[in-house]
Amino acid sequence: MKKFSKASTASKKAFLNYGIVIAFFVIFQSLVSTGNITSALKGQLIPIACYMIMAVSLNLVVGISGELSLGHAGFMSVGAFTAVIVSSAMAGSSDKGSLIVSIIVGALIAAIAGFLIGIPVLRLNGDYLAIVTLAFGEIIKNILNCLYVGIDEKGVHFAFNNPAALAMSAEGKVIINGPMGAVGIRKISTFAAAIILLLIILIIIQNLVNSRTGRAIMAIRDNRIAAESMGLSPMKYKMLAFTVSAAMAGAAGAVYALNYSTLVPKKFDFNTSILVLVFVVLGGIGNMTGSLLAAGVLVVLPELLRKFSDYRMLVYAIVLILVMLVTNNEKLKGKIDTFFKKLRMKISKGGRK
Amino acid sequence: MLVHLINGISLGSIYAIIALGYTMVYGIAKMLNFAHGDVIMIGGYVAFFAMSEGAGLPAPLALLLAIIVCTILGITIERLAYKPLRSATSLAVLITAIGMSYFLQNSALLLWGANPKAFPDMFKNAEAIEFFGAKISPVALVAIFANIVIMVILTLFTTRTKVGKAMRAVSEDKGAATLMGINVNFTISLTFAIGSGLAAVAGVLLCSAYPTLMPTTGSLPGIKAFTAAVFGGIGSIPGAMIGGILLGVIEILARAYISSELADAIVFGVLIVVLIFRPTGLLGKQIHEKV
Amino acid sequence: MKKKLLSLILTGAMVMAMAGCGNTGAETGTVGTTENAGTEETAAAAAGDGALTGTLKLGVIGPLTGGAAIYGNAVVNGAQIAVDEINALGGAFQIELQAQDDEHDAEKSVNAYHQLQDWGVQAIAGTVTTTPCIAVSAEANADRVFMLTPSASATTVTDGKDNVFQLCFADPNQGSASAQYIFDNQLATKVAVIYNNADAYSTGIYQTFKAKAEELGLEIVSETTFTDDTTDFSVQVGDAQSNGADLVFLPIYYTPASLILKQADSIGYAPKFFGVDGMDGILTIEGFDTSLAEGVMLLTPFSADATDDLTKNFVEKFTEKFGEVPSQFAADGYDCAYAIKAALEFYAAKNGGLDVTGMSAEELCEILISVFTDPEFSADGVTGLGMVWDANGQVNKEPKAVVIKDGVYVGM
Amino acid sequence: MSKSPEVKLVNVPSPNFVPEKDLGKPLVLEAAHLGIDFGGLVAVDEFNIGIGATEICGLIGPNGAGKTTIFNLLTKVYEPTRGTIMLGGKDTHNMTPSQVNQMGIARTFQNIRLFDKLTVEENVKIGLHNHIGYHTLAGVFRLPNYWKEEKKDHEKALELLDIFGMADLANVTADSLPYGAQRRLEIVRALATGPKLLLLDEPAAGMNPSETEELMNNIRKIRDEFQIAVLLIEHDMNLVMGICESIVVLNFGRIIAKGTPSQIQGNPQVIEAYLGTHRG
Repeated sequence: MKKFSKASTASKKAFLNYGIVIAFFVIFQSLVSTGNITSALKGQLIPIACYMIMAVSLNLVVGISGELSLGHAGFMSVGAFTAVIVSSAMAGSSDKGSLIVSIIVGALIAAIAGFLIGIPVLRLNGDYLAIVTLAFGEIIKNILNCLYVGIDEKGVHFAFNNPAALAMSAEGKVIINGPMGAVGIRKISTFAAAIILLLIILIIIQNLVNSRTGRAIMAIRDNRIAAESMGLSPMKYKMLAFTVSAAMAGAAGAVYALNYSTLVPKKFDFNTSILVLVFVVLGGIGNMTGSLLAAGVLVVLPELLRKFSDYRMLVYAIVLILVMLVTNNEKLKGKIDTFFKKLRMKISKGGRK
Repeated sequence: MLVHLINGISLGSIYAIIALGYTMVYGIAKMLNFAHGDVIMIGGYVAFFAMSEGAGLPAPLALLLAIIVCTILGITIERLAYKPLRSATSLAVLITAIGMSYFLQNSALLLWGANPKAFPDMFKNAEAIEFFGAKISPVALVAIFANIVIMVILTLFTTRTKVGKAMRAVSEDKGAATLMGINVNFTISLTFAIGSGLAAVAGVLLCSAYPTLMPTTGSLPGIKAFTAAVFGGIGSIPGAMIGGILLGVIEILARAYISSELADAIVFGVLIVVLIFRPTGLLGKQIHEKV
Repeated sequence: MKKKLLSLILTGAMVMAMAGCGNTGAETGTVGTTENAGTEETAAAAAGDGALTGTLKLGVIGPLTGGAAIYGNAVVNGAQIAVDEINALGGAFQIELQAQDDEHDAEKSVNAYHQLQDWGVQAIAGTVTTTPCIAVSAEANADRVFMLTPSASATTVTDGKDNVFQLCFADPNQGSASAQYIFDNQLATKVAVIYNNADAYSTGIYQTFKAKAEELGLEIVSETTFTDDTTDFSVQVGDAQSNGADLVFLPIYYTPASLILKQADSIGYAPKFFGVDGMDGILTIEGFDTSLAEGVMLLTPFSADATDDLTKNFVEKFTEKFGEVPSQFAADGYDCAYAIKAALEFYAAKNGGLDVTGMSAEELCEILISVFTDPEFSADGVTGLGMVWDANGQVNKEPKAVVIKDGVYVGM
Repeated sequence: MSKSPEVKLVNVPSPNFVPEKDLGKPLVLEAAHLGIDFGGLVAVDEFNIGIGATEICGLIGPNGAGKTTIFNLLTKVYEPTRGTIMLGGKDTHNMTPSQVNQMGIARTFQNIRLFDKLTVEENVKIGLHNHIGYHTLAGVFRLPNYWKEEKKDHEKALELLDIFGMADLANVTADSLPYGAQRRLEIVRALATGPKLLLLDEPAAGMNPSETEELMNNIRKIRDEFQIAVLLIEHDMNLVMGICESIVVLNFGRIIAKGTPSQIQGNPQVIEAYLGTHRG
């Protein structure tokens, strides 16, 4: 019996996460259909699901593979802008079909970007790797700022840094207009589609982690030199994690993009990468449940804090610092633990009276 | 060409002074202090209000005041937010630093509003200087000069004084330094103090060269300077200087001759190429993992 | 001479309405007299039985924090002044104003819009910036919520959305009007343009300016760009200087413009500078050395130094309440509130009264669309008198040409 | 066209010897003229060794003699500055540690390098990694092959752990094991990669005499059961003299003596190296 206990805790954790996602969907979908939800929350359901995907996919790199990436939003933007182009090119097709194809192509292109970027990035270590991912995130943003895409009856036209080079016919329509981004995006994302994608991605990540490949990735994280001398190629497995994570971010970007009618490259800058990293760190490195919950709470939190108006970002900053101090400082942690213990004692004593 | 080169060196000098703050703190506390850029912004505001009509301090006094305020701020941030995390993972410290950055920016927003302030011209009466036919603004020359002075002082400080040597010792090996009777906490606080003081100088120079002051003024130069520090080899003082100046020159030249949209991409691209060939930056120490 | 020039701009402005041209009186730059100032009151009074009553829930969306916060705050403050004025009249019609922050981000803006919906918003004066406005207007179009944007000037904001109207100029008008003005006055032989290509507003004006300049044979010797984060303009200004431009056209907001003026001054380059409405506000930057802006020309629908009663009243109240001179954005926000009120009054007068309390946003949306597209409807404000809207949602009003002399605007 | 190369062949004395029982079987490892410099400093020079198929060989020498550096050279953590390393008759020039591991060389580390956050069983499974026969996609989609192979894998891991009596610790995370158990786990993990040559870097460090005794038995047992060669670095002379069939002594990066335990024990150069240089 004992020999399966490890496997079953892993799958228990995995099923807990599927349960959370499904419960999230069922609860909010029923609230939506019965009209018992504020428009504010309703409007955030799709972005929340997207940020959850971003968080778990970044956790694959940061938590499982152990590399600090500060440019995750870059891959999201690659997927997002790819999806914009694909969905525009498929203007005649059904919403569902367009959405699915857009997500797949978005993920693929993001995966290619991830692979290409991974080649130089994964040779580096620690803080140097972090700064290079940051650099690539900014480079992707800059390149998208120079990208002009138009569509006319002859097909899709691309131009770089020169909108005039699109050379479109009179009926042509510009889809992506450099730094001004994309407008007139088809709004075809649905909450259900976002949830299904999130579930698929969770299944992929969790099955990957609990397999031969996932063990290899974690072994390289824990001790690269030992893993290498056990016959594992660090580059191969780091690359695998990095590319898969990029693809997932791309898929999230696709769903995100097709939920708004406009999109600018600047949306996916360093700050968005950091935002997602904060989800991962606060949720617990390597802890997928934590990532899901942190993403959900922290996306909604600033909206809930709107009544503090000007103070809300200040409150957010203070909360962030305090949480980091409390969870990472041994003394404070101990104090809080004893506080809760005392509290529990008091409560139980009170109960006995 | 010449004028772009000098403008690049001037911008690079400002980056270099900011990068020094990053690099010293990294060298000693092994942490990326993302709030450093925002200390620059605070320095800018302090100098701005000191020189504004209400207070009317002369420029050197305003600078001094900015240095004092930023130094105290730096030490306070270190004591409150970073010191409790000395033994935590570097990622936890990084996120705390980012939280601190948000905190400073939003405090500035609440205190001083979102409207940009135009930084007063400290060199109002100085004419543009002719240099082989290229016109150079006086601020550019002051920035370059300030950078050289700071470099010389810092190099002398870390090699000649007892405290400076202690600083290097702590960055080499914290444990051994403690055993040698060096007060590690004091040394780290001192590093933050110096880094933040330099941030004030950089803030005043930055705002003099590009005179708009907003709560977000420090963030982009902060990231660029951080890049410069990595470029030169994070932890290395001459590395910060070389990295900063190279970055400034590349940025200005790329903007002038290639594309202003792609200038940042080119800067980051060069960083990546450098790191591929020299994984710890231009002057960074090559680390051999002991097996 | 000046009068002639101004009329030339006006003819040059492509979609400019004829309405209001009669106001081009003796004192240009202070267009508008008191004759129309009391329109709302007279309309309300004349309505009698057709009175406007109830409380309107008006929402404003704009960046109140972050890098673009200045624009959002200005609009909100301007609208607040208008709402305070309206409510202070003590009439049966009151406005409840709620402003939501969007940090100049499409996602946050849609969130803000939904927050307003939860509050029960009936009409929106927003959003302030273009990109968020496109995202929100798509939502509002589907939900049938009326939007009058104070300052999102790109044509894509209104394209294909019958419920979205602009209070500011659409971009194309300003560019061609500026080129025409420069050409007619022979202000320059060689022109340089520095524009923000990350900004729909700036790029839009640049494109029409360029087209018009080519048509007129105005030589553009230097075209350089920058983006939102740019602070170093040495390359752009240097390029203009080395190409011998004697006029630099700046279709940009005043913050980067102040940096360009400073940079030019520091290298001893002194061409003429010509701006558009985004340049308004340059004199109000705290600590800015206004001598740098000496001689800068700009076309703007609003000038805080205008001497008409409407503007004087607004500037006085705004300065008193917020301690600063209102910018064009503040004026736009102010006018937005009044334009919506005027439209509701117009409808009330025609249809024997209107009680807006508890009216659904959808219902109000159709009413406001019908009024704004009614050729008889016009609104007056501090950014223009006799503003009328076309079916595309674009406004027709006239720009004023001013030059900065001794730190104040002087009409040209 | 092609002309056969006319070269002169010469006799070279082989510097190596192997136990008699391994005569006639190919050498598992043959290193010749091996050397490495670190920034101009010669760390290892002229290192020659040949290891027989089932030989247990000891590598000893004072601290800083370059023993671990030799392990790092043999496992390609460092690329040698000069010389050749032949594994099973193949040159390992420009190969990576993971490639040479797959050619049959596995090692443990002086400063323990376990996968701390993984369980004991998972650590062993990493060793088995290249012997597990399912594709990444089979893992992701939980194809039948995944279940079959994982089961096989699990059984194999327990079997290996059983050699050191650690099967009951399978689900404990590696970093919570006591020191001695961590050392033993490293050996099991290395063994799981299916090596022909096992390198042990101070396997008895930190162990008490009875534990060391047990370790010696286990090393012999492994050699006999798996028919592999063992090269070990050790300071505990009881262990070295007790199980090694041949010994190589290193000082200042060079071999100073080679031979059987009894030959080494009586070698004056070795004694000098350990006790210090006589002066005068």
